[in-house]
Amino acid sequence: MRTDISTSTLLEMQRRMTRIRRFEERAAKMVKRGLIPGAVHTSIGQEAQVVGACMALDDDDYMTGNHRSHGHPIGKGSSLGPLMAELVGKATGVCRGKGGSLHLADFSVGSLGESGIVGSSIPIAAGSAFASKILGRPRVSLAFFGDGAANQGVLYEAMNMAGVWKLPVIFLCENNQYALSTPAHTVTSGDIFERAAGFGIPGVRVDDGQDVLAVYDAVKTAADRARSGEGPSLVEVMTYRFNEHSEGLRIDNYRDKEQVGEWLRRDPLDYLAARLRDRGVTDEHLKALDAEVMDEVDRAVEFANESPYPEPSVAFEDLYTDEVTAV
Amino acid sequence: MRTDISTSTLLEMQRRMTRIRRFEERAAKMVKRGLIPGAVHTSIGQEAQVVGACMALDDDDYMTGNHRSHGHPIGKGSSLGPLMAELVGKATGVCRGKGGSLHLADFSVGSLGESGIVGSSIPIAAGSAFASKILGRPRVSLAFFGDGAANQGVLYEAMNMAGVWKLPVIFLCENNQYALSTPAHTVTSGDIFERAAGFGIPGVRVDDGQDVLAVYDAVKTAADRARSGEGPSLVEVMTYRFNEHSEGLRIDNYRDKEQVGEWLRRDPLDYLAARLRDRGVTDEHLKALDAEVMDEVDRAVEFANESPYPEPSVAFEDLYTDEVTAV
Amino acid sequence: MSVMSYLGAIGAAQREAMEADERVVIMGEDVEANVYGTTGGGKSRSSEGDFLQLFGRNRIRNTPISEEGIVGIAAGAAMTGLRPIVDLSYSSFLYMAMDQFVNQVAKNRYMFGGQASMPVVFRSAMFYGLNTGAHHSDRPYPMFMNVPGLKIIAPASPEDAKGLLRAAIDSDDPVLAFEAVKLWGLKGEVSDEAFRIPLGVARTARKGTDVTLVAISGSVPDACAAADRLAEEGVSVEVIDPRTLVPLDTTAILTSVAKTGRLVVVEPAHRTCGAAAEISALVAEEVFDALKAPIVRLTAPDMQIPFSPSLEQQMYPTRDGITAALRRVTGLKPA
Amino acid sequence: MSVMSYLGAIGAAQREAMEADERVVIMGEDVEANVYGTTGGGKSRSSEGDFLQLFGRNRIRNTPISEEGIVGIAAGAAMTGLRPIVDLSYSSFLYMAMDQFVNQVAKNRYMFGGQASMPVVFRSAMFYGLNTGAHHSDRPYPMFMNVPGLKIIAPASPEDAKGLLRAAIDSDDPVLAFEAVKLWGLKGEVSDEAFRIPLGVARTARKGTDVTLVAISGSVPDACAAADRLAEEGVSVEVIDPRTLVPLDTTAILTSVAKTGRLVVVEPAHRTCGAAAEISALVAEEVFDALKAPIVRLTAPDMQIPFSPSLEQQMYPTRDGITAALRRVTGLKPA
Ligand SMILES: Cc1ncc(C[n+]2csc(CCOP(=O)(O)OP(=O)(O)O)c2C)c(N)n1
Ligand SMILES: Cc1ncc(C[n+]2csc(CCOP(=O)(O)OP(=O)(O)O)c2C)c(N)n1
Ligand SMILES: [Mg+2]
Ligand SMILES: [Mg+2]
Repeated sequence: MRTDISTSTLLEMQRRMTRIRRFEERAAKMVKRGLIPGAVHTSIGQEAQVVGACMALDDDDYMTGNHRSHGHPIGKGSSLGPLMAELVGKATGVCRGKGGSLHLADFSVGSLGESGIVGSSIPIAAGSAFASKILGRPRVSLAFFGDGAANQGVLYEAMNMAGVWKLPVIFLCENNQYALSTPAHTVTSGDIFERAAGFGIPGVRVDDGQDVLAVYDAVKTAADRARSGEGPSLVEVMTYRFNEHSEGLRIDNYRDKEQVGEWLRRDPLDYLAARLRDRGVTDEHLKALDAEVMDEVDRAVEFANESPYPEPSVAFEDLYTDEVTAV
Repeated sequence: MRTDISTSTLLEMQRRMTRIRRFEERAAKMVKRGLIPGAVHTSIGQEAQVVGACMALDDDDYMTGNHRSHGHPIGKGSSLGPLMAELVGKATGVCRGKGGSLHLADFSVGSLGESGIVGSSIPIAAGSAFASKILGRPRVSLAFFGDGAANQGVLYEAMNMAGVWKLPVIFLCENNQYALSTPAHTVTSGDIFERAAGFGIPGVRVDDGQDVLAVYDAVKTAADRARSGEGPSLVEVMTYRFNEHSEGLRIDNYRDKEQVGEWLRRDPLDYLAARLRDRGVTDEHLKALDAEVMDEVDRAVEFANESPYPEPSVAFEDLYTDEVTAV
Repeated sequence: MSVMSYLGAIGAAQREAMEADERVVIMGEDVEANVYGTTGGGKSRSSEGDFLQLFGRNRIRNTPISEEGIVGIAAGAAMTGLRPIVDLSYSSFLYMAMDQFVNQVAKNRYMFGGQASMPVVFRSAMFYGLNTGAHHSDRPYPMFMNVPGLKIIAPASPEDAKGLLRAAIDSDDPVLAFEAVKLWGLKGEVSDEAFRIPLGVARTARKGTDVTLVAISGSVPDACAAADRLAEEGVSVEVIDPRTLVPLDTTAILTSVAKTGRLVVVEPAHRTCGAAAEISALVAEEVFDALKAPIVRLTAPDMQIPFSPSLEQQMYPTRDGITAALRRVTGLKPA
Repeated sequence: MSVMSYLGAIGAAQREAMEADERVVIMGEDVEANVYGTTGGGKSRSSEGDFLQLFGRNRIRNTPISEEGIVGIAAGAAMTGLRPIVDLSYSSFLYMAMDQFVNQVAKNRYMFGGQASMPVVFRSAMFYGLNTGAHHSDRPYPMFMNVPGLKIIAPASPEDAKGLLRAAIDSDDPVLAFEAVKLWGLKGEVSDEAFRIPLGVARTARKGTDVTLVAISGSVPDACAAADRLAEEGVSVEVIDPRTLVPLDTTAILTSVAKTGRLVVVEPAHRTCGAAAEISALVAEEVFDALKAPIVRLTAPDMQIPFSPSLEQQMYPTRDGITAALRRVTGLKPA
């Protein structure tokens, strides 16, 4: 355990992981009750991987993500209200109700957008890093993507350009071992993190991705490297999603029960709670933290519920900056 | 020098390299005289790389290529007449005059088509290998592509699928160190052949790509591996093009004169000629071989010249098998 | 005859084709687990009719998420002996493979002077109207209509889904199949025989004399409903479902408009350069003299698709909109 | 005023924009060496006006051959402070980056509720008619017209090339610029000032009263020549060059057809779902009552492009073809 991380930072990590967990548990319930339309993919079980990465970034660093989308902006510090309002399609949503769960973006915390198209947002992160480099901005960018996305060619195009131009970008592969129903090892030749070497950039794997500090360390190393001008890194994190691919989707037999049970026992929130207790943080303290977050989620849901739906005309805004569009 | 290769095989290699050289020298002249329309990219200087690879394949093995297109089918055994007729756009061309230099294809020798789009034909080769595997056909497939194409994402998608499905395909990178005016090292992070490892497949580099036997050995190893069901390989061959990117294109200063001069002295035809002499082949024999090829090229040009242009209606054939197209 | 859902009809066509010809293989993301319901009996692998059990992993092949690679590999395989059916799931993912579609799949046979043929089918589904947001709601078939060398089917009934898909699989040319997800649940009578519906032949869904209503894919049920409504008002609407977009049955459309003198075209794609534009232009050129009224296009506006239900519902042509347009061109007062 | 080639005008616009705004950068394959002639004075790096010497490698950036990655990186950079001009050389290579164009470039601003803007220009050239074969002859602008969120320019004169490109670079929205290579050598008077031509405003190349001839990109010179020929025969042809395809100046087109009552549209793209189809449909819907004759489209056929000169020459609309169509719709006897 790294001793140079303050207890208050650890508590902030626990808080962010809890915010993701409680937000998504609530969202999952709302899907079941028909209150959230469209598809919802939760990061429950993967909070350490998300928060470890986000905490290793500065507040104004950039980030792009994917369909498993809520964790990323929450981990980066987004307010929950506009996120929840977005999920239910309200005018106060972070994207005015036009994005929905799969397309959250919160530029106020450097979140340049999640993507429903697997792999498609990876070069966007690299592009923001390119702009930072050219404009002399000390920002780092990070692209979150899954083990499935790791087989999209555009990742390698982006890794190559980032490598040769020494862009301050981190490619973060959230290896939860499945792409929908497909076990990663059945469609992936070789190890993902080892693909970095061929593109001249460091690649590491965090084998225990349920340990937020392990993820934090790996990403911090990559971020320091990027910020000091040495270029990109690939960080692969081994983790597991606790829920189905998306809420309500039922596919049998692709993950065996034992495996699921084993992973459910490796809860990232419990991991960090244990460490916090080692540092003398009391159970009451941890409970209070959880209660505060629960309260925050309640208020976010209230905010979402009380917000109006967007006016129909909003559908015809934002396509262009000058609103030239007819019809 | 491998002693298990017969002198007659070496002579066949020399013949094929000479066929490429003489065919393309003539084509280059015809471009200058306005007799061949469109762009023409020669493999002059790269004959060892092409022929070494083709000779390591069986006659009915498959192959795809790129804009630097004549060497591949010639190396695989195509007749020169229909190729030359294609270059000038005649009805007797191997593609009925509809392909031209960039899109030669000669299914009779396993040539599934060259591609004007950089990188685009790589998965086609992998697909033919997939068909061979499913149909239980003992054929191997080979994709030729350049150092420039090595930065197209689709290569890595194809390498991954070939790796995980153990497809009998060879990815052959013709690293002539430039993509048009762009030095490979300025746009390529890491070494190309080392990218294979991350995709779980063997990658080798042939450092002396002017030596046809070195290329032959590397590709033979890959072909044996593929044919025995062990899957794909990546072979990178270091070579150099003696002419400009395409005939008639003038761009100054991107290759320095000394470098060009050095490589011009490393002529693959001279290399193999020296070895043949070591084996007792006489200068007369070699001269006769060259004269025969020159004669073959003359006859190919004659065939092309004497052939008619396609009827205009031919433009409206071959789009679909059932010719449904109107207009 | 059996009653079958549209989705079931697709599964049935695939199964028939797989049984009839060993060269037919299915490849795509998550096809083994039958996630979308066209490669198995039920949702469970243990249910009867699971394709993986029936045909094995050589012929039912899960792919990585590598659309460009998959399409290219299918194309290469089609050129050399297989007859792949590629399940690309959402139509929104086709863009990933655009180079392969245009530069290899559509061009190879032509460029190579007929040396290659390309017997491959690419299935994808249009999930519009389901609050899936801009990344999962595309209806991109018009851009593929602009690519010579591809054939395109867009069936709108279970019977057509089965018959056209079988014909597509038989075709030695590449065929893109676009399915509107809102049709997946539609039930209808389907012949139990292994029938085919030839590509390029439209279906006249309603006979009529006053106005021609051409409807595409998911718009067909709304078009028929609107026609029924107008019938009650004494207006006779001829509803034509082209079913195949390339080749398009121009004769059926032109003959109908020559008779009715009026044309409304309805489709779920974006307006500019859509299929409706093509059909309108065709008519304005070929049977201009018969035209008695402006040609009306009902399409999605030139706008991306918003997520919120309160926004998305207005983005596609509706039954009411079609009815109003039919009234307008036939000179009826708005109801 | 100076006399400038079309290609020179593009170079001049790029140079002006680079000098005016540090955030403007040029990226693409072989842009450092000025292979295509828009990033330098002459073909030699030592000639005056070489962009690499003027602006340095940070702003003139050779890329690897990775179209999808390049477009995505440019998009990400545009969302976060740069204003990239991406040189994609041939229009045939755009397909490689289709996912980025449609799913990121066109959708991001909309999906994110206006949080992002996307000031980026993608230039590409249509090399048709030059015996470059099917892989290098595409004219794919119609498929991009079907993608809401992109703006599209297709200038047909040196003056328009300069003014529209400056406006495109100024635009906070993504703009695709399509250049017909056969126009590159065209010379014309171009103002020396840093002028802009607003997007969405058509140019009336010839005034006329008998028939409207809308011509796109490389078809404009042929259209003007045909109009001149008809003028000698006493027919007054109004030639409209939309210049911008999205947004399209519908007012200019509709007003003209309302006046002339006749429409011919000519463009080099494939027929089905092309820009000509869109313009025809627009007119058939909006000014139907003014129409006196069928609307005629002159386009490339729905066929890929063959290599042989003896085959390719017949694939695009010609001056004679335009003349004949104009005669036909105006009721003149064929000459
Ligand atoms: C280009 C593309 N192909 C396919 C899909 C359908 N799809 C959505 S999520 C998913 C699995 C993604 O797996 P992974 O990248 O590992 O992320 P995870 O869901 O495991 O977090 C698939 C196939 C898509 N959205 N985009
Ligand atoms: C997708 C695509 N992008 C760009 C081009 C233009 N182009 C043609 S050849 C070439 C260079 C290719 O370099 P390399 O792959 O190394 O092959 P080489 O010419 O050196 O043999 C380029 C950029 C193209 N034809 N296709
Ligand atoms: Mg995963
Ligand atoms: Mg090269």
